[in-house]
Amino acid sequence: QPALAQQKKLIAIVVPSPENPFFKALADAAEAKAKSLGYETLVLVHNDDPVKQDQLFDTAIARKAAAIILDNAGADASIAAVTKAKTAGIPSFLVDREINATGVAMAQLVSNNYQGATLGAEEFVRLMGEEGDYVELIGKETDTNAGIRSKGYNDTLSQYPKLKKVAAQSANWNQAEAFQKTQTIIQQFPNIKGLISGNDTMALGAYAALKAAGKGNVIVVGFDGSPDVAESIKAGEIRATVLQPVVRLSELAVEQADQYLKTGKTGSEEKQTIDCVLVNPDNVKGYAAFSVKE
Amino acid sequence: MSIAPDAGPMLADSPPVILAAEKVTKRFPGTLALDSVDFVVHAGAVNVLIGENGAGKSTLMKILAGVERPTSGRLLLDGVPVEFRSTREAAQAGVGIIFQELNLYPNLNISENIFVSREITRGGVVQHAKQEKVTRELLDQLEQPLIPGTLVRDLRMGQQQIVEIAKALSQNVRILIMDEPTSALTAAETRALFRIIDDLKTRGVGIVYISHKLEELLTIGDYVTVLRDGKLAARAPARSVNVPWLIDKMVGRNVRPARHRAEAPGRDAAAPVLEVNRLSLPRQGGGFALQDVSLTVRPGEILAIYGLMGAGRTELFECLMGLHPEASGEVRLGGRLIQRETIRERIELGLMLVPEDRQRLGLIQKLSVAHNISLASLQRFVTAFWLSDRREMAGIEKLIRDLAIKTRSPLQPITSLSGGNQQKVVLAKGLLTAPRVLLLDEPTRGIDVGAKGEIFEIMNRLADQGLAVLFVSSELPEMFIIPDRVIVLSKGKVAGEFLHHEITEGALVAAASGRLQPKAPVAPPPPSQPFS
Amino acid sequence: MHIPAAAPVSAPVKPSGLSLGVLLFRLRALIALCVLTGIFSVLSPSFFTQQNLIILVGQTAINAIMAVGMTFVILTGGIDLSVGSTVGLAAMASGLLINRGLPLPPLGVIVYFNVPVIITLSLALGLLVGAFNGLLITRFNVAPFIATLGTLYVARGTAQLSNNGATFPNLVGTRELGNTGFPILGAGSVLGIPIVIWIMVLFAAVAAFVAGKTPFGRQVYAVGGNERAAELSGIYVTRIKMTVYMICGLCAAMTGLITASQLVAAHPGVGESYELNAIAAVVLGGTSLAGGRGTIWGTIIGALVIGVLTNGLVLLGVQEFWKKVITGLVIILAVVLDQLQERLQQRLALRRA
Amino acid sequence: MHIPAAAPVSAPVKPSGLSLGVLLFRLRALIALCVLTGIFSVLSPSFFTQQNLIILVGQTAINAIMAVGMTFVILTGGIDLSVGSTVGLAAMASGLLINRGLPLPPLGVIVYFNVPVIITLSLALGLLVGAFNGLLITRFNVAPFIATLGTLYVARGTAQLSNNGATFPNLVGTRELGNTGFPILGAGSVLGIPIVIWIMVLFAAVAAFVAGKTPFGRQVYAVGGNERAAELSGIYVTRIKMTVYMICGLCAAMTGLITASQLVAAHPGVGESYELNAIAAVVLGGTSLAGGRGTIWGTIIGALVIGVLTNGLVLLGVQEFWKKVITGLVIILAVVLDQLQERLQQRLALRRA
Ligand SMILES: Nc1ncnc2c1ncn2[C@@H]1O[C@H](COP(=O)(O)OP(=O)(O)OP(=O)(O)O)[C@@H](O)[C@H]1O
Ligand SMILES: Nc1ncnc2c1ncn2[C@@H]1O[C@H](COP(=O)(O)OP(=O)(O)OP(=O)(O)O)[C@@H](O)[C@H]1O
Ligand SMILES: [Mg+2]
Ligand SMILES: [Mg+2]
Repeated sequence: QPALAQQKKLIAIVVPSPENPFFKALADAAEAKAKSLGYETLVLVHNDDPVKQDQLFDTAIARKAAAIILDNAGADASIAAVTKAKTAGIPSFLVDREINATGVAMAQLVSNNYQGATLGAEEFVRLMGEEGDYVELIGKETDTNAGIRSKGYNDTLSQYPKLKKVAAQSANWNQAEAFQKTQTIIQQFPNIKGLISGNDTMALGAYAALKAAGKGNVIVVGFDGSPDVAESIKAGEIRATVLQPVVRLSELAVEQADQYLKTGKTGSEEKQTIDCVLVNPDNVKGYAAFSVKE
Repeated sequence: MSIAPDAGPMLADSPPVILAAEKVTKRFPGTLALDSVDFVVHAGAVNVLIGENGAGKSTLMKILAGVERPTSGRLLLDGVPVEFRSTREAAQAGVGIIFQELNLYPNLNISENIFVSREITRGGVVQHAKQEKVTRELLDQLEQPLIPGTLVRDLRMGQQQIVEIAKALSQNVRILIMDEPTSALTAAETRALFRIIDDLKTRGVGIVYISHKLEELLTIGDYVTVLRDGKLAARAPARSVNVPWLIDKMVGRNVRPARHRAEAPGRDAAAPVLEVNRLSLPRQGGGFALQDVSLTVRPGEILAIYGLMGAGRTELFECLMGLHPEASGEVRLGGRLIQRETIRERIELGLMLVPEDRQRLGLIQKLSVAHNISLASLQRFVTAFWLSDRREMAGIEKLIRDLAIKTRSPLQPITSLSGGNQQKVVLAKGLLTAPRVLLLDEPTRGIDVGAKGEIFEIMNRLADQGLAVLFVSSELPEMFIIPDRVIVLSKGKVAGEFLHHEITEGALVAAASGRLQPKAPVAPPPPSQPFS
Repeated sequence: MHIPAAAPVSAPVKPSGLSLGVLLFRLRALIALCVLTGIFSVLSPSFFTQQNLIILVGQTAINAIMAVGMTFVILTGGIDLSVGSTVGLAAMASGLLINRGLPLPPLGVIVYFNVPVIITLSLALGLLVGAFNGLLITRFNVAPFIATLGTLYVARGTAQLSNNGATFPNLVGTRELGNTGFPILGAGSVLGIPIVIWIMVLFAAVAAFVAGKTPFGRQVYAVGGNERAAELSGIYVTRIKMTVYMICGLCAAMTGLITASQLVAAHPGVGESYELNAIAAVVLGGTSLAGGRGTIWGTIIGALVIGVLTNGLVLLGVQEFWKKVITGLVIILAVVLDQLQERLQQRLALRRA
Repeated sequence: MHIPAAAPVSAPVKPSGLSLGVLLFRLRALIALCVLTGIFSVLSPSFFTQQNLIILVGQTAINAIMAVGMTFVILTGGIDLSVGSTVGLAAMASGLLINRGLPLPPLGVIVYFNVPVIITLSLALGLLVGAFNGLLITRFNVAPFIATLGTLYVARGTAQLSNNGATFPNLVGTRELGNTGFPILGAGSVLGIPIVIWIMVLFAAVAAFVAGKTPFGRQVYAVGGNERAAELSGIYVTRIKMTVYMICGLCAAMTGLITASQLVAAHPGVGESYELNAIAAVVLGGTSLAGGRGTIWGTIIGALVIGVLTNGLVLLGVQEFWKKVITGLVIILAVVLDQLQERLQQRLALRRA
């Protein structure tokens, strides 16, 4: 077995947490792709702890990985680790989240969170009929994407004077927390018409609370495009979510890694963004694990 | 069963043996606590067990009560071999025990302590009222007017020991082991206990009684067994023996009886080292624990504080150590006014307390013997900024020798020492601080005659070196020998003060019980006054 | 020497012993609770409304139920860090049983249970986890902290493996399988009061009775007060300890079921770091971590303090980071207030002297 | 009745007293450490390589340094849950001082310090947090668990507020401001050994000396063993407690600096839930949470066990969920092994007697 390991090249896949179906899909896709290209894989989890991530990089280096696919633990806090890998001669290919530096990573493939948020917001506006009170659930406030998405939402929604944001709270990407906070907020503002959430897990928690309070008709829009929400959309509960083509992203990353290892260049510039897709009752039938066929 | 050499006479017309230990041996890591000891418990009799500290008494009792298992040897219950794998099994066989080191729950109240694991219940519900009723009855028997609802934490030593006894009485046993039950009791309380013991005897209960108070033993004992260094030294009917015999058997060497030392000339001229003026201490929930207590002590003087339990003796000492900031009045040490000083500062000024409750206030159970002894004097062994093992050990080993503390090595965990030796360790800690005024609260509690003699010798020696020694004791006999002066406290007030030659039992008891009008404090004694 | 100082307040108060007034006064953190309630009522009009109070208590229940179990453990001088993971595990168990049923490979069949059975089985799982802790602590005398820390990881890992990290969604069950109705547990209400609250009341009442009125309860206090003495006076210490950890596991499982039912989904990560809240509630309630001292009602008050705080801060829309700071300060102040009140009492006691 | 049983093993062993061999043998969790190392060396060729061992020890250092401070606290019978947050706070402090300097509004100037001063200031901040804990625990006698739980929230919140949730990036400093060189702390190495490791060794050695050889150390054990008796022996219990919490804060701050330096960035979330690892290391190392018993070297071994485990499982690429399960089991087994070994020793001791 080790003997075999010597011949096969190793690709390390470093992701935040497989507990969130989004990251799981990301990791699985990357792993599958890498295997199909004849690599050995090593999936590592940093749980959004940059220190842990740094240590994982040490290990990846010790394991003489050929390349690292990374969904990082902080735009600034991850630079050192990536640089370390670079100096050790290991190229890093970033997916889903960027870092605030260029020239250290071979590639940074991210779904366009801002564009996605705008997309979601526009759908939200449509569903709301351009008016009414709504609540925003924000992701973990120390998290870059939480900020970008919130900005995307607000830049769009603020253009409609009749849309009134009565409350905005962080639920730290967490389902149970979203449930309790929504529970509290809706009795403070009993007649809200909509709720827009920074990701799908929060959206699910929020909708559970709304439904329990007999407000199942409140318009809820999420972000990520996770299977559970797709189901919910099919059932006519949550109205829409913004799908990040995460599967495509990580496959691309692995392909470029492979190309780089073979040819010495990725064939594309470092920063690459892929637009998000809206998932709603119209196209949800075509949904399959973080991708939709139109 | 095998019979020890001089056990002949006692088997003649003796009541039946309920429980017997045969060739029992107990090894602890590094110690042979019991060496094939034979011991029998006669029904309806008080079977006395004596021996020096560390002789193995408690260990033997723990084996009878199922706490420890013998390394070899066996137990016979009514002649049938038995094995107690736990106190539970022993209890089922009718063996009850009052441990030397109290085993109570400070967080529970008296009646809960007595009935824990044997609660009185109806339909699975604890009948607190009923339990408290029974408790009150038990306490009345013991002549202790305590409220069953009081937390044991708030009781003092003596009262806690009463609770232990009540606990043992509440379970009707065939064999009742009492390991130094009176160590914290006053004469009156002891008498009450003896009445109960007599009653138990008539009901055929076999009682095992351990104590270091030899006179007491002879008054209630029927059979005496003496242990020495874990071996059976002698057995005899109580009536056929006397104190010297006991001492000879348990110690082997002849112990010098405690003596009152010849007074040092000019001591009384010396300026008092400790002056207490109108010290008062309010007690929570009303009344005073101490009221206008005044006294003076001169260097080289031994002053005894006598009184009944609850008289406030412990509080007096606690106040001197600064444990009660709410106390009023003034204290002078060597002429210097003491008020805000911390305990450490008081210790450095030469004041040191050897507390009465060694388990709660005296010892650090998790530390070794050595580290317990040096705890209060660490600064003296510092070179640069670390401890010099060599010097520390030297100091410690000297005291272990001086006080003849029975321990395999100074690094032994303190918990592995016998009760009396633990007491000596606390004393050693006090002495190592080289105090000017030594406060000993019940220093001879649970200490064998030999050791008691040693401790009194030490007190004399220290006094001769110019130390002032104050000691609390509930033991009348001690009052006649050692102290130069006795101050009697009663209900927190000074109820009398006696010079060595004035001390009589009647006077002390009268004063302690508050029946005697306190005469104007006579201290300090006029220089002319000769001691006898 | 604050050890005796603490005694009068947090000693196991026997209701029979004193009037309800005194009892309440003696409960720790009560002042804090009143103060907080006052403040929030002033700051937010929607705080002191019947509707919000019900929601608040409902949210508290989740923590309170865990805390009740935790109280027993802490009373014996132990601690249980694994409750959070047990919550997750029980949630996943219910999810699995509803969505997938119980596959019995040998028989080649899959058994689907109705909701009551599913609840029972999940609770039993909680008992099992507790028994595992108890076994480690009693048989192998592993320190409770370490034993339950280990279980924390094991149970969480198992919860995640149970569906390979994924959530069991949409736990409504299906009529054909006769396992519908699970969401009622979390969403339903009786006499206008959510079932969740009834459950909390039930657990608290039973626990308080057991702790205060039964031999078992007394022995729990005894073990916490002086374990060695307990051994010697014939208490089955091992049995007592086993039992308290099992109770704790049961309560945690109950919480797991409630959260799963409320979210109508079983998320493997649910319950993470709940242990801290549970322990905090217990200690705020005046139970000593050294064991032997404390009351169930105190724990409930402690849980309410935390509940009021979380709910109130959300109502005021306080920013996340400030929330943390405030929460911390309140937790500390709650206890400090307490201490001061205690000292005051003593001062008075002396004054009366 | 394991209380006396444990005594001989983990009582503060005076190295002078016994041979190093015995000392090592007496350290808890050592067996577990050897076993683990053995297993991983077999399973993964890249485990027992010099390079990986250095990495491993380096990673352990972060936890070990915290654990050293924690040991003192636990020896007094206390606990400090706030270390994780202190790590974050210290990291942010260093980040702030390097990137933004210290603005002094009254003077209208911003002061930039050089790296040594920055490090000192950040460490001082750690001391401050410790002092805060100590104050709460001694002056207001708040239970350590609650006091430090409060601080956990307050410190974390402050860390996040310090840059409003954002990270201080790229902590390389600038030549003009003369505050370059911060990254060396985490990345540099002396004689081929990373500075981090040297720091750990330094902290451990000093701590072991203090604990075993100085009056302060002895008094720490005494306070943990029997607070009231210690007080009566003239020990300033309050002072001792203050000091241990300050030491603990200092160590946590050191960890914070190291992480910030390694990441060349200060992340406000860094250090979350580190407290559990630190405490686990201490307890694995054989220190009793009741206080009064334990050794620094034991703690280091404990930290190494955790370090080896984490590193090894990563090398093997064990799936995340299984990782949790295994970690839990190993933690438990480590202690169980220990208990068995202990009993064996006693059996032998009796044999020898
Ligand atoms: N757990 C233990 N471990 C090691 N040695 C022990 C242990 N318990 C007792 N010993 C030793 O056994 C011997 C007998 O102890 P024991 O307590 O029976 O003496 P004792 O006769 O009760 O003395 P005392 O009159 O002071 O109570 C002592 O030397 C003591 O050090
Ligand atoms: N009558 C009483 N009511 C309430 N508490 C009491 C009473 N008597 C004693 N105590 C408490 O018991 C403890 C010790 O009591 P005290 O010091 O008066 O006894 P003592 O005279 O020292 O007798 P001994 O030292 O033999 O126990 C103190 O804390 C005191 O408050
Ligand atoms: Mg004894
Ligand atoms: Mg006294």
